[in-house]
Amino acid sequence: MKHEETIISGFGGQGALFAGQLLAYAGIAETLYVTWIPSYGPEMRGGTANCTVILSEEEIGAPIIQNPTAAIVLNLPSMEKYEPLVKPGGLLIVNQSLIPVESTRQDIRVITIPATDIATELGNPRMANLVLLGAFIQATGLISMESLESELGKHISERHRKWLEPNKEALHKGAEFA
Amino acid sequence: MKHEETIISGFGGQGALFAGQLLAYAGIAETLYVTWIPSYGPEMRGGTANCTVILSEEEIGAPIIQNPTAAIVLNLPSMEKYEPLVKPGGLLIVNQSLIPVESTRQDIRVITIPATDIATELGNPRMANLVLLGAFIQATGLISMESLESELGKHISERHRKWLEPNKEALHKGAEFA
Amino acid sequence: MGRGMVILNIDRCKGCGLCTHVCPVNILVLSPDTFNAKGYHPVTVTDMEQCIGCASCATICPDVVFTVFRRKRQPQAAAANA
Amino acid sequence: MGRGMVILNIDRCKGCGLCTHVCPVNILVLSPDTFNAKGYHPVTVTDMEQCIGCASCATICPDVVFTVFRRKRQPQAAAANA
Amino acid sequence: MAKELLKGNVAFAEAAVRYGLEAYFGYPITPQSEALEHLSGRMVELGRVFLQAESEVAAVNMVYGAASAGVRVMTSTSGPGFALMAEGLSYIAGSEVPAVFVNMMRGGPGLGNIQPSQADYFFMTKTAGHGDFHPLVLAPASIQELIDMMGLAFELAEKYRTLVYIAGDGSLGQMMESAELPPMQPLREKRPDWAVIGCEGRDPNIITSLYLGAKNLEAVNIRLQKKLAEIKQNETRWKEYETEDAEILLVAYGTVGRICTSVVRESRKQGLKIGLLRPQTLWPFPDTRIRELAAQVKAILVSEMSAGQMLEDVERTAQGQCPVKFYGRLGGVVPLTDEILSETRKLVREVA
Amino acid sequence: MAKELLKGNVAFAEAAVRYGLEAYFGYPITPQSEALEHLSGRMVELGRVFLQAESEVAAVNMVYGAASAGVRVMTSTSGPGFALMAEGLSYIAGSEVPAVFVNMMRGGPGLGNIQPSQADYFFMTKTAGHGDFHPLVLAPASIQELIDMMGLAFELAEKYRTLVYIAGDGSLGQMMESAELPPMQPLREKRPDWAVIGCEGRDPNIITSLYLGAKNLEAVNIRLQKKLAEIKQNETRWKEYETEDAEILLVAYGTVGRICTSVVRESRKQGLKIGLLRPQTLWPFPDTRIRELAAQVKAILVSEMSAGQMLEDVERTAQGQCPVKFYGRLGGVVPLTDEILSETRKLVREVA
Amino acid sequence: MSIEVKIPDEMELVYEYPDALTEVSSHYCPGCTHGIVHRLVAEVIDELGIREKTIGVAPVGCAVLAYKYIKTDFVEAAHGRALAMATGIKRVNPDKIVFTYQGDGDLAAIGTAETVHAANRGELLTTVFINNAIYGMTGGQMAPTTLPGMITTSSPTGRDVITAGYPIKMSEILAQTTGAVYITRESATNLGAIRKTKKAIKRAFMAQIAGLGYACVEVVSTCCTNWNMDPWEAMKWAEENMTEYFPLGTFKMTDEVKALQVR
Amino acid sequence: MSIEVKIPDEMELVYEYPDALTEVSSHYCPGCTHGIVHRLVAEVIDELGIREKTIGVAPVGCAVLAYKYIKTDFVEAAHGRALAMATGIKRVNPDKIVFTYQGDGDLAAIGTAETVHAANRGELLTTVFINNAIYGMTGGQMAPTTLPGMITTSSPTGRDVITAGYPIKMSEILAQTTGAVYITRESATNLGAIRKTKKAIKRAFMAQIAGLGYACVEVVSTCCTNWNMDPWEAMKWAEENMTEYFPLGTFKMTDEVKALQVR
Ligand SMILES: Cc1ncc(C[n+]2csc(CCOP(=O)(O)OP(=O)(O)O)c2C)c(N)n1
Ligand SMILES: Cc1ncc(C[n+]2csc(CCOP(=O)(O)OP(=O)(O)O)c2C)c(N)n1
Ligand code: SF4
Ligand code: SF4
Ligand code: SF4
Ligand code: SF4
Ligand code: SF4
Ligand code: SF4
Ligand SMILES: [Mg+2]
Ligand SMILES: [Mg+2]
Repeated sequence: MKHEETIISGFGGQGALFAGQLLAYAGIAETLYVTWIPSYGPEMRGGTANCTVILSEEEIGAPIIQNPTAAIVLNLPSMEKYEPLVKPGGLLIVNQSLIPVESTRQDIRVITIPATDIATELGNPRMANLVLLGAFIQATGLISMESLESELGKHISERHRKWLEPNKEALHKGAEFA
Repeated sequence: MKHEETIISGFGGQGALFAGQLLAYAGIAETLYVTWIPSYGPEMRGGTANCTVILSEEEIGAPIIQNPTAAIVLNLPSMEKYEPLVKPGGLLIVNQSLIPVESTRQDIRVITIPATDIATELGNPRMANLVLLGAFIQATGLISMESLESELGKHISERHRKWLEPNKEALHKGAEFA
Repeated sequence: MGRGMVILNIDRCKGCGLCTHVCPVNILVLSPDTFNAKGYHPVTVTDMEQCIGCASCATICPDVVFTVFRRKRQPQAAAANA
Repeated sequence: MGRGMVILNIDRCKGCGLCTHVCPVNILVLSPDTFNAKGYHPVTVTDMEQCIGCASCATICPDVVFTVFRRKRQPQAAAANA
Repeated sequence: MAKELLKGNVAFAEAAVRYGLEAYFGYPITPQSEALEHLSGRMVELGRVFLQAESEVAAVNMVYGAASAGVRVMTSTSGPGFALMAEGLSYIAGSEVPAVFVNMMRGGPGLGNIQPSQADYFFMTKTAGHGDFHPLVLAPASIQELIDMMGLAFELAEKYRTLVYIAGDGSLGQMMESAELPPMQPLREKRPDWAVIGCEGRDPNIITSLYLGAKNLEAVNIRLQKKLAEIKQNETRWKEYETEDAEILLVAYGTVGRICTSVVRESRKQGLKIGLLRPQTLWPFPDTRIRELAAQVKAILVSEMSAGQMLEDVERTAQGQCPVKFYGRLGGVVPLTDEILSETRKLVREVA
Repeated sequence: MAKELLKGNVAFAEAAVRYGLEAYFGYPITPQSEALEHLSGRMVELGRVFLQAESEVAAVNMVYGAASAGVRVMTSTSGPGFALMAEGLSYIAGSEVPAVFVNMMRGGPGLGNIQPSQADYFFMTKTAGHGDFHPLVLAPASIQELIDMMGLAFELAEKYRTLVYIAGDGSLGQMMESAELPPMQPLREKRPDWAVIGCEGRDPNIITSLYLGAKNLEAVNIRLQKKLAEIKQNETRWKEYETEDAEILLVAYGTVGRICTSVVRESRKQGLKIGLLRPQTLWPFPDTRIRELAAQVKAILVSEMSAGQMLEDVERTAQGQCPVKFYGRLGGVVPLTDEILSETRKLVREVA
Repeated sequence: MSIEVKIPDEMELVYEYPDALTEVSSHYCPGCTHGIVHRLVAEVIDELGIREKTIGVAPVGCAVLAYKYIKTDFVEAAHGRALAMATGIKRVNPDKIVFTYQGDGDLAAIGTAETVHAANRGELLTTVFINNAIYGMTGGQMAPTTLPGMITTSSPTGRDVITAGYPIKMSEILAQTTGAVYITRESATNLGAIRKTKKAIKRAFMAQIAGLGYACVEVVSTCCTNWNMDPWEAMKWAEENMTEYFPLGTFKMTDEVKALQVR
Repeated sequence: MSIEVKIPDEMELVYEYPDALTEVSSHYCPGCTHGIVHRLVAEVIDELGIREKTIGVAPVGCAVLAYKYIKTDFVEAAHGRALAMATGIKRVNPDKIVFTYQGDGDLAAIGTAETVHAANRGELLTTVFINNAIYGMTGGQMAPTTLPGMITTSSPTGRDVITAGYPIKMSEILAQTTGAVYITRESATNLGAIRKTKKAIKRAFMAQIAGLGYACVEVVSTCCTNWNMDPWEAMKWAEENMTEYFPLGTFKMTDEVKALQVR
């Protein structure tokens, strides 16, 4: 049974929330049950933003979890917070460009990607979120790249539509690391 | 044991509430427990005013009662309402001047006084309340005439002080009927 | 029959006396001895003949006691007004 | 040493840029490459010598980043002012 | 002091003055306006603070301000006005400043009427507006008790830095009774350490109910709950009448409570073993004692001027040990001794 | 309609639109403002009434006005705003006009914070402000249920001419979930007979909550209580999960209720006989069913994001048949599956 | 109401009981100006022929039972919230006429925010505002409009403006709101003033009908009972004292309102 | 704050960090005028030497945490009730200086009644009123002062005055209250305006200290975040658009206030 509880976390502006939503949209497209819940409120002003996304073949109980089955960390504070929390056997995807430390966990799979660097190369460091997301779906097989691309097309804002193709490329680049 | 539950009732302006307060003050002077509770609110605008006064040697429970041990009625509607409610063995004091009917109760003591006429003779029809109150204390022996007179002296308003002596006379005139 | 007349809905009257102060011909007084159904000394008209139908009483009466009539104007006067 | 000088409490700066618009001698810029502890590109002084100590920067800065000094007036000028 | 004939509303207002009330903010509403009227004269006369606010919303927030400044402060109102205070009450609860509120309950819901009622029981005991909190609720049954509880209210409010309510009703406010007022007490000389009175010689004091971050606010709430537990431990109060051998227990508070003393007296005359427990604190509720008595008696009869609110607390504490019945009057009707008595007799027959 | 990814606040707002909402009056407050924002666009687009009021006090009274005119109307808010509505809610209750209120609860008391909470349970279920009344309170646990309950809320409000509340919390408002919106429904064509819309061709209609004289108001209250009894009879709703053979019963609603479905799932995996009853109506409360289950199970664990409010209702209904324990988080903290699970295990050991 | 009197043919009716008033005798004290203003409102409703499409909003105050007397659809609002409730009603009944009838405690104390904002939004509503300088219904406490020095049950030594604050001038304040189109202060203390008040109320209703904006007619009134005066004495007192602090006059009238033909 | 820089002898200090400000860095967005006005309040408190006898009242709004920044005793009021709370504080601390710091939603929407009545009573209080035409804290909804046509999260197609009502002019309204002695509208959108604002705030505090009455300084401000503008752009926009609808100037100043010597 497919069931993945993922936390995506980074600085505000790094697109953690959007990556989570995209994952959620794609989950729905593949008829999974989906929940997405952000941290909200004053802590957001503090600078970090994170969301929890659950995709499952069965109805979802708790939408807030302590120990994710996967975590995508975009910056150092997120790494420090979530690396220890990933469930044994789980997955950790690390934005190497901004995270100068390495995971010491032996009981989980760790994928390290210079995502911000790759994104910068593709034209915009803000696409690091998608690089990491690409790796995530490749590694988990939770949903297909096609769903993700198609939802990206639907939900990208007008302002950012020019970035659609580079965004897709970011997904693919990331997938190569998984 | 002294315990008397009295309802005093009349038109607004006939002084039912004041008579009740005076009784209550005198009760306290004689170290009885005392409660005085008026009808209040919109029904007062309707024209009738009544109060329930309880004087007792023991602590008073319910301050509101259905069946008084005594009723002093100043006008016809009050007569109609309270005559049937007086407890068997109780006392009913009727302002004959304004109440053209007679009580049919055999199981209570009824004192009928042309109180408004007497008061008018004494100079002010508004003293009917005291005429009736005089009869009441005489009939019940609940408190002494002295206490009543002395409290009257204390609680009569400045505006009405000139009526103090006639008021006292009203009490005595009433007492003669009991 | 004077220039005007009023009909009183006596039972509405609360005896406030306002009308008695504004009647220009002073024909409204509170009746000192009678009570109406509400228990007030109601207004009464002392001399209806003098009423000019000015409706001052009706204008100030808070309890809408008055209905007021006035002698019709002469037709020519009405025409002149038109 | 110019007519004025400022001291910056860099870590308070949020890089809003307001001061850069009001400095009459245009010596304030946001540093494009560096981040302060809060993660902002903080203000920096390009040429302190030109500072006239006008305190415009301090007047507009919402985060009280500036302390401002100005060359003391000549005593005689002060006297003239008194 | 000797006994005087005192009207409820005047009695509690004057008692407050004598117990050292330093500031009153209020808005007129029947059936408690005589309290505000009394204080409008007395407080000014004594050089203390009286202000008629523009609304109950303003009044509660003025009370909040004065309480933050550490003075003995109160307001009084009735149902609709009390409802308007809900937000302010929650702020006061959250910032732990002491303040006293008198609610002379009247018939509801809505504008209802101005007759006596106990229908704000839930509203007063279960919560101080939004959020987790229980005010301490005192329920006087006589004017003497109303007077005495006024002093107790200030004492407890300040001891625990908490909200204290006095739950009266229209009849308690409007009736007169023989009672004794306390002697005039001196005002406190010093404001408490936490009060906002200017920070001369110390760090600034801050009064707030804002705690960003769930963990921070949870910590505050845990502290509040501890305080409430302590209050429950120490301050639960009630009176019992003829409960030793009672087979039927009446539970009633305030005006209905005193009416039930008559019921007990009457029924004992008739040889019925009826007892009464009259809660004097509605929160904390005398849980433990009622649970004990529920094990002893054959049935409990709760009577209220409401559709049955305290009833739920009795049901909860009786724990099914005996049947719990209810007799209530609504919308401003005060139950008579005879009504409750006949309900009691019915119950006696049922459980016989 | 297919499933969409919907944010709670947007979902209930759009659902309301599709269920025929004719007017919305509200005031921004986190964590529900997205609902107001969504409606500010949608209602205007559809030519319906949207107005941002000057306060929650104004908003509730605008709702009261529009409800009196017989349209489908609602507002939404959170704790402090809800508290300010207390008086208006009582008027609406007393005059029996239908209206729907959504409260996305946040941490309190006072300003507290904006994190998810269930601490307004008492405030919402026990009373609509002052006076005797219980609003009908729906408690959705998912965004789909939130959507569906929006329609139910209007239906029940109009059927019984009563106040209906939806008790959500910040996380339900802020989360997104896959859910299906209803198709757009046509607006009602006719206003109800009792509505104030001008008295053409009939005697004037009057909407009031004022009833002078205790007996009159008592009669009204008796009618209200009958209506509430009928609602209790017909509209009590809950969901059960694995209760047939349960030895420990969890009772939780809303967000905590859905978390407890995970607890049940986990504990069943571990071979523990745990069941869950999730009330979908908080008032009326599923008394009877809980009483039955209390006879069956060895213990009950109530979990809330509060200091234990629904707990009292469970205690009351369990009637001492089994121990009732509590696990709660306060001030905006959402309990995790594991926490509740470990509490449950503890209880399993205790009653073994 | 049936009166059995033969009216001579040469007589014409100049004043009769308004259609829009029920026959219920009011609960107001003898001589209370509420009665006068109720009558004016009813007359205006009759003259404009809008009784069947008008909805009244009663306040909490002595006029709480206005719905018993004025024969239109009516609601009874919470204390001070009449204009919020009226806003709700009007917004969903844009083709109906909605008016509030409020006292000074209701409109100018507890209801200040609702009043100012309804006016400022320019709600299409008409307000009749009875300023009797007192809380009549609750037994004569100080109102926001109580005059300096005036004795009330909550200012027993006379309103001391230093501690109790100053009487509030609502018309002056409302005139500063953008959405108000007609703000006037009239009085009910003499015949001429009463006639003017009626005209103002009519204009205020017409402004609503014409869709121009918010209109409020403040009526300087009396409360003989709580002022402890005979009704006539109260009127004289009001004229001499109230209108000094509360000058009569129109504080705001847009050109469109001015252009309305009010007979 | 310790800065280790050697200052040449010939230099004198012309601006330094105010004593009355704590060293906590604010939560305000970069370029938010709240920061500027906080600083002005602190400077005024320092210059008047009243820090230890001043009590601040924070609103609910972006300035909710004002107590973290201004180093006086402070309370955090319920939304809109700052002036009621301040009244309670001042009445029992008549010898202390009490001020409120409020946003436009707080002061001019939900708090309208408390604002108008505190002013009208003439409470000895000082208000600093940040008019940024938006609900900043809650995410940019329409405020009572949002300009016509302005897009906000609750007026997505621009404020339509016909349905949403008109922006409210609080200073004009407060100027009509009897108890107010100084009502002025300043701005924080350019250097000169900021300096004038400081002077106005100082005068407003001095009016309180002198026991003259209520004073309110409205400050036309920006909310770059919710206006979706760069801070400087926001200032220019405010200057061009806000001050047209909200003209700067003093709406009420009694002679006593005018006579105060404000340096
Ligand atoms: C919330 C609330 N507070 C207080 C009251 C009590 N109350 C009823 S009417 C009134 C004042 C009435 O004065 P006003 O509005 O001037 O009307 P008037 O009676 O003078 O015509 C008050 C304070 C109430 N019913 N509701
Ligand atoms: C009773 C209540 N209603 C609503 C809110 C939500 N709320 C918090 S701040 C705010 C508005 C803030 O706007 P403003 O006063 O203009 O201050 P700004 O943030 O723009 O400085 C609102 C509506 C609340 N906390 N309490
Ligand atoms: S109509 Fe005129 S003259 Fe006739 S009674 Fe009335 S006031 Fe007097
Ligand atoms: S004005 Fe009307 S109520 Fe008053 S006395 Fe004249 S008729 Fe009677
Ligand atoms: S003091 Fe004047 S010249 Fe110097 S940096 Fe600041 S603004 Fe520029
Ligand atoms: S104004 Fe202040 S915060 Fe903004 S850039 Fe300049 S120094 Fe930094
Ligand atoms: S109390 Fe005053 S306002 Fe009320 S009805 Fe009597 S006179 Fe009129
Ligand atoms: S949201 Fe607006 S008002 Fe609030 S801190 Fe940011 S810029 Fe300032
Ligand atoms: Mg009045
Ligand atoms: Mg703002």
